[in-house]
Amino acid sequence: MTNSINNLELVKELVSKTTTILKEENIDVQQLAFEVNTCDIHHVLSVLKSAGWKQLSYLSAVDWPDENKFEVVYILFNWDKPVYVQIRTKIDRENPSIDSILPIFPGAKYYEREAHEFFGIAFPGNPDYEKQLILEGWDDIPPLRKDFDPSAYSDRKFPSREYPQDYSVTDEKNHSLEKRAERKARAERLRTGGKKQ
Amino acid sequence: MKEMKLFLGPQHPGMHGNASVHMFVDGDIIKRSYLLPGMLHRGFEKQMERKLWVNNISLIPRVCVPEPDINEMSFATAAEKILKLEVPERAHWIRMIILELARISAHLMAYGGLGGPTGNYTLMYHAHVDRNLILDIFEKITGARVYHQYIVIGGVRQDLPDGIEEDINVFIDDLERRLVEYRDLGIDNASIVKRIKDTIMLPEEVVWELGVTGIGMRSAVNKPYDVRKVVPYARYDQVEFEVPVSDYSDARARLDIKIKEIQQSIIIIRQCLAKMPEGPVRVKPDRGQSMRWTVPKGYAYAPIESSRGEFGYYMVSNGGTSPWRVGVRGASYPQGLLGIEKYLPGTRIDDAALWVDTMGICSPEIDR
Amino acid sequence: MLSTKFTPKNKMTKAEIDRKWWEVGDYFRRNSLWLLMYCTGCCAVELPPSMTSAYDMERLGMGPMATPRQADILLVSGYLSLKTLRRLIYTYEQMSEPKYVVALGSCPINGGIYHDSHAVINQLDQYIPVDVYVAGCMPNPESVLNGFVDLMEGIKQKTMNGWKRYHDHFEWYKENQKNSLGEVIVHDEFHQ
Amino acid sequence: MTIVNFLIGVGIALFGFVLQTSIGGINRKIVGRMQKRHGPRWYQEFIDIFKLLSKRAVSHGWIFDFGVIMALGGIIGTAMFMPLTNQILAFSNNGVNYDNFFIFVYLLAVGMLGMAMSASGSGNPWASIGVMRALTTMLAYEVPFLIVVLTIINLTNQSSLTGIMEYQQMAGNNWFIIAMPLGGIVGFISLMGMLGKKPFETYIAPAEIASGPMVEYGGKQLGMLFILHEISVFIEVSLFVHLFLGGATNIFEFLIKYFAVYTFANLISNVNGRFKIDQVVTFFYKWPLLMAVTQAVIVIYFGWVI
Amino acid sequence: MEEKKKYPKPSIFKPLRHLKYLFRKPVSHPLDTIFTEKNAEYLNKNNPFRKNKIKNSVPRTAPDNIRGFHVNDWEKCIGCGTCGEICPTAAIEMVPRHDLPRVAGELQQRPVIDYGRCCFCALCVDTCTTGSLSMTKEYVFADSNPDSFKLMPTETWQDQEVELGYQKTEVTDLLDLKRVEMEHIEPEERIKSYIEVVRGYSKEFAKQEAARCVECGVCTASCPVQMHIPQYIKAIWEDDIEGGLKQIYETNPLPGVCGRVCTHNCETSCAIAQRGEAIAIRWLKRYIIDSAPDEMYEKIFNEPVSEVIEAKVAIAGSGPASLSTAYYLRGLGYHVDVFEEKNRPGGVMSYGAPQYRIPDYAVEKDINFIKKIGVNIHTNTRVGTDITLEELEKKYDAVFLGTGFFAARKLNIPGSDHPDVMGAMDFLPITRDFARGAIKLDEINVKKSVVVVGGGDVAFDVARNCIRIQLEKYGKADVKLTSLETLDILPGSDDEYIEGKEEGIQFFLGNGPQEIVVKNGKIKGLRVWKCTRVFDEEGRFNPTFDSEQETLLEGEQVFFSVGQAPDYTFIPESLKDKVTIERGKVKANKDGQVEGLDWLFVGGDIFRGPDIITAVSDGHRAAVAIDDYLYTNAKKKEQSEYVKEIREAIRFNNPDLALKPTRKRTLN
Repeated sequence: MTNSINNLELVKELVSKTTTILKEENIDVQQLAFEVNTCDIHHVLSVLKSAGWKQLSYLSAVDWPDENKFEVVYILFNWDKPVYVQIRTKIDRENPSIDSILPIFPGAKYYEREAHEFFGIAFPGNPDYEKQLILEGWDDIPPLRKDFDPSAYSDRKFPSREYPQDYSVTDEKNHSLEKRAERKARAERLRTGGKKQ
Repeated sequence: MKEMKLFLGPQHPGMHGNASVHMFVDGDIIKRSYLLPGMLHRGFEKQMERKLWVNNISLIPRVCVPEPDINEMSFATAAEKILKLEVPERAHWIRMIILELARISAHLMAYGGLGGPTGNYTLMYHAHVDRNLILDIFEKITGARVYHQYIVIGGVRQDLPDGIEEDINVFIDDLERRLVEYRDLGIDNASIVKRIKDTIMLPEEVVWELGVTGIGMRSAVNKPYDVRKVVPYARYDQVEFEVPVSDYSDARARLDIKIKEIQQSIIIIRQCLAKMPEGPVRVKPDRGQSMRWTVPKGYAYAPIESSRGEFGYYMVSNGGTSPWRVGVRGASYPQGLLGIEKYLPGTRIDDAALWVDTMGICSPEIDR
Repeated sequence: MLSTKFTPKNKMTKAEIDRKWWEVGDYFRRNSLWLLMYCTGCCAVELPPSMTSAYDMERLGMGPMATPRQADILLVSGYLSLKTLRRLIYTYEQMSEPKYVVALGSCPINGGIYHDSHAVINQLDQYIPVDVYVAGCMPNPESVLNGFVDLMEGIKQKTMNGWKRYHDHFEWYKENQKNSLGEVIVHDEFHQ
Repeated sequence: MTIVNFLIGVGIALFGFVLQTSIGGINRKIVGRMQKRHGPRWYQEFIDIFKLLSKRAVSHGWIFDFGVIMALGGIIGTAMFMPLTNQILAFSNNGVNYDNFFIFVYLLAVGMLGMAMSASGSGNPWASIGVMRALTTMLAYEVPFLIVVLTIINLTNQSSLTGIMEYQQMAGNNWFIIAMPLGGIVGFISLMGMLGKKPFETYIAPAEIASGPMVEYGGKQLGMLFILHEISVFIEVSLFVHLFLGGATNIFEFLIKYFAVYTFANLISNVNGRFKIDQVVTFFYKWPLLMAVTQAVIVIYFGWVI
Repeated sequence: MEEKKKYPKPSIFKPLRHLKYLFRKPVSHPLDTIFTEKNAEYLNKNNPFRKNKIKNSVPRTAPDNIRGFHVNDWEKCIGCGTCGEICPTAAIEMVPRHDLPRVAGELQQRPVIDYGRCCFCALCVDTCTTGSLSMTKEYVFADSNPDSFKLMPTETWQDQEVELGYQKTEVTDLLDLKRVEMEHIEPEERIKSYIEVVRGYSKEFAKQEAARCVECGVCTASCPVQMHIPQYIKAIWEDDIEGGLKQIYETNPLPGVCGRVCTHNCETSCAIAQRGEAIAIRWLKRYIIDSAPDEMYEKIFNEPVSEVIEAKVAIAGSGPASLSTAYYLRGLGYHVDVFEEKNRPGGVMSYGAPQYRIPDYAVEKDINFIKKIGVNIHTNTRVGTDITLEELEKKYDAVFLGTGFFAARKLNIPGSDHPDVMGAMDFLPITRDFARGAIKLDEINVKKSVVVVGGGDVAFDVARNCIRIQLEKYGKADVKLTSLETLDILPGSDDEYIEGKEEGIQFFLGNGPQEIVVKNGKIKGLRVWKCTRVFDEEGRFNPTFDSEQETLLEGEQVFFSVGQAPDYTFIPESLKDKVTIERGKVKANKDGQVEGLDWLFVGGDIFRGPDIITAVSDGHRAAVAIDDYLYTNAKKKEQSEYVKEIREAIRFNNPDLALKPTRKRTLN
């Protein structure tokens, strides 16, 4: 569609005029992604909103523990010039905080509450962001952070069933499976922990 | 007068799904209300990060129970966008058939759900009979009635079984013939029109304020704002269909659009069955066995038109065997949370259940 | 059917005549099981087909009921998040006796696909007694109906004693509930 | 008034209960048929009631328990006065039949009040809303209904049901539903309201207010409520049969008419949705009231009876 | 106003149209298609009026690909555990079943499924390596005991034969059954020189091939040295060459060689090979060695290995068994001297296998590392002549013999004493030296047309060498290969057959040589009879021939490649009667310790045979056995933690005897 390409150009021009773009990605013919500075977020969003991108499709965060950053993502959409625009920005992982976009998009209220609940990001400007929304009586670090291990939490709190049935037939003298397991464990210890996939 | 506290759900016949609407009422008028979500919270987004790309297909349909296929489709297209993977032609058409059948099933369920709040159980029974037939068709195609796990990254899991085209044709012909009966029992029924006319309004500015999409939006803004038209996925740009719209969004308009959309879905399915080419249905995203499939680094958002509106997965991959982050944009998120908080007050208690029903609120996709 | 260790005690009925009455009552109870559908999870979506025309549960005398007080069966349809479990325990304790619990799907048995989730419990019978489990994810309506007939048969054979077990081991159940939930009481804006 | 009369009265109440419960069960099958299914066994309603009685009760204080018993007593008392045909009647003395219409109106109110008291005693907000709605609905349908009945009483110059029955039977089976079609329609609509059938089911409304007044009942109390409900349906339907359908000369005629009325009401109920409470009130105060008044004017001032 | 146009007029009569359904048949499923027999019986008994209402009740027959409960065909299942690995709910647990026979390519375990977890996604079915696991049409199961939901799938469901539902198809298969193409040098090109036939994987292809592995580990049991195969394949996939190298060197000191010429029993028993092409384990190993730079080798032993035990071991021969023993003994902390008669160490690796399979640089890379850790290799020193065994016994605390089978065997048929009749083991070292340039072309006796007798890998080596030499010498090649075995039981590997065919070998399989026809002092050809059977009913080698079907394979020269023989001339008289030799092999205990001569150890061809990797395993076992023998009495220096660790590792990895896989031939 030629039309959508024009729209892409339009968005690019609009965003590049407004702010410095740290990174730009063409995801497909109707989707664009920009990484911008945190301080510019409000400006970019309001410019886009006034240009017709008035639907906030999604707001959330991504945890990058290696960089010690949270990435906050805003996805905007314009139904008349159909281009999805991802606006991303990285904020510090320690005491994360980013100003609420409620004045621009009132619909962001619950998205922000959820992001606070699951990542611990503060949204000053959103009156209710600290209230619990989905979790109840949560007593651990925000669960969507990468350093939270739900499996350990589950093991700690919810016992798993121990079935009485034993289908195994074992032979005292036969240790082949144990030996295998030991060897496997040993081999895995040898790994230098090279580049993880 | 003193405010009375009432709660609709979680265990309440008027509440679809496990969520609770807390209401503070004065007489019959709701003064303050909010949705208490989280009863269906399973930590989906966390779970997805912990599962392999291939394993995720068993998890994702569970995000939205009444219409599981949109999850599969959205997940698959998001991954395909990052992979830049070209799906076989036939798979696109099969996907469309599945998605449209799922849309019909979800619409029937929602329309039959009208029987709950208004008490017209016959409508509900009839709708569920037809929905059950769709589930039977799904079972034949995919091997399961509800959680199909059929649309996978790179196509569909297996080809359509022999003779299923005929089953689908028989069903949609029958359904089309009987859509008028659904109108008779529901939106053309005088006693029900009394309940749904000029009530539960959704003005255009509210749509933009909340970010409501789907039928809610189209019934208010009178424009065909349908993801299938605007950002076509699969082969929706190659089929002809109309997007029913309205400029006055009361409960009746939205239900009317639901029935019209069932009609359009039937038309789409017919075209799909006619245009579907032969050929392979699946490509593997990567060499190697499934547990070692990887998706390159990238970000993608894949919007899908669900029965309730724009549904999308925001996917981030860091090149590993599992997604790095999957965010789910539930279609009912705006109206379900902020909508109930801001616009349910002012209506009557009687309307609360109907409000939840006709706005298309699906609690599992809010909670995840 | 595997027997449970709590067989009905003669002490409770005191005399033969009471037991006879109880058996008569059992006939009525098992032929008129009213469900409390608590849509705790996904399996709830297969209940409309089983209750409506396609499978027509009413043929067995079963039907949905609106409130816990009126219902005989607490139908736990699928996984239970912590938030739900709190309310489920409330609901269960509100039901009038004799009451039965039927759990659908894998999740109440051993956590199902959510076994490692931070929000979903693994075993339902740690918190409330369960009478019949139906396997499947999700169970087809046929499975659900067969599960109910199993329950009826169990009532006839007096093996469905979950509610008595809850009395007898109340402390144990409460302790488990506290361990997993922190506290059973619901705290939110509404309940304050 | 002898013990025999009393026993006959109890017998009639019992008969009414059995009759309505069976017909209720059969109707569930019929409605099931309309919903493309088989429906429950015809005796399912009996099983339900006995099961409820066999369950353990949860009490919410003495008002709660007493209210139910009072309601049940009131309703049984009402049923005892109900004539089945123009011969079968519990309390009659030398041609004086104690089946005045107003007895039913007032005794029914006792039942309603008992239930309202008890439901409010449960402390559940849904119950209070339900009771409020029930009373509102009652106010709504009583007005047009009373106007029509008063018209009939005016026309027949008596308020005894047997008398009204005989009046219709005498004039060549000129039933009031035919004689006064508007009044008949109003009567039927009001009957739907009384029975709590859709579209006037607003005070039960499971999906809105979780069964309304019944929300806190379970076990024995609910069983009693069910009996109460069956008997009150019997009373209401019988009233309609006697007032508008010319009553019955023998028991079979009564059964047929009873069955027809109840089934018809039930079928209509099952293809319709329910109104909101304000719509119920405005509805009853609009068309039925207008029709009732018109009918009264026609009958009383013009004397036009077909 | 507008609204009236938009919607049909609501009506109170329209809904009444629905009353027509009163006269239609209900659509509900009849009860006898819902309930199981048992439950239907209960319902019949429970009904006070109609006692036999529900007859012959069976739940609705499900469609063909419904995902019901699992069944597992134990005949097919190999216990690989892939189902458990992929299971998104961790529902599948592998339980040990030691009642099953222990055979190669199979593990003694079977899956048990927890239906309190299972989500019926059928990924286990899709990924099952053998296709043994499938789902049934059974979907009804309820119980009041929560503990009864853990079931072991067998061929039946609840002891009933049931119809199968969802089964895997080619489309749903989640395994990658096709091997990543290894780049070959085209036959036309490669026969012109001794350039290595197989190019080796590039990083990208190696990763793709490694990604096919399901990490089940059925291969390890059939590997004589029990290498950490799944783990180093995973290391390749994760791009961790260093880790992979470490894992490989734990169990195999000759990976570069094994990565090229191993008999790869692992691939034969590979779980993927059940239905597809096995993982190219051998080439992946080679990839690690090829892509590991020399400095990475230093990381295998973080500290220089030092002699911590004051005991000396002599090793006769420098073939795989000897080098393996030397490596491990060195690792254990001994002083090791290796004596080799030829001027290059490596034995069969340097003088047996052809250059185009295993080039010198690869052998050298492996041997250099062994030298580097401190093994002394004395070349051109033949035990028995340059230094006697008695001397060794005196000078050293223990002696290991790994002298191998280096003498050629010939068939005793008429004409086999002709000078143009050669044994493979006489010929191959010459070709090897020729390839190195040590011998001139003219010095090699290869005629214009040759017949090679034998069907093993060595026969192919001879034939393919001949082709190369003929081409260089005469410009065209004419090589016939004949063997007793037909293609389906041909002992040579598939690769050899394919490549040989590509290079132009003419095959005359299934023939037994009867006579070498000699006319005028020149060989005219080989007369063969059709072989009717090779093995008798008891599986012993006992060929019979059909003399009716006779052929003459024309050729000027005949090569016999019918096995090799040992050379025990180095054993002095004093020991001759103490060493028992059975069928050409030295009798010793499991670890290679000769009975009666505690200081003497054997390994390799002269002990167990028949291939390089078994020799390596012999070496490892012998090293550990030597350690056992010497350690307690030897004087020890102080050992660092690290040395202790290495000693522990070597002793821990002491391989068990491998299970012999039965070969499934895919060629026809």
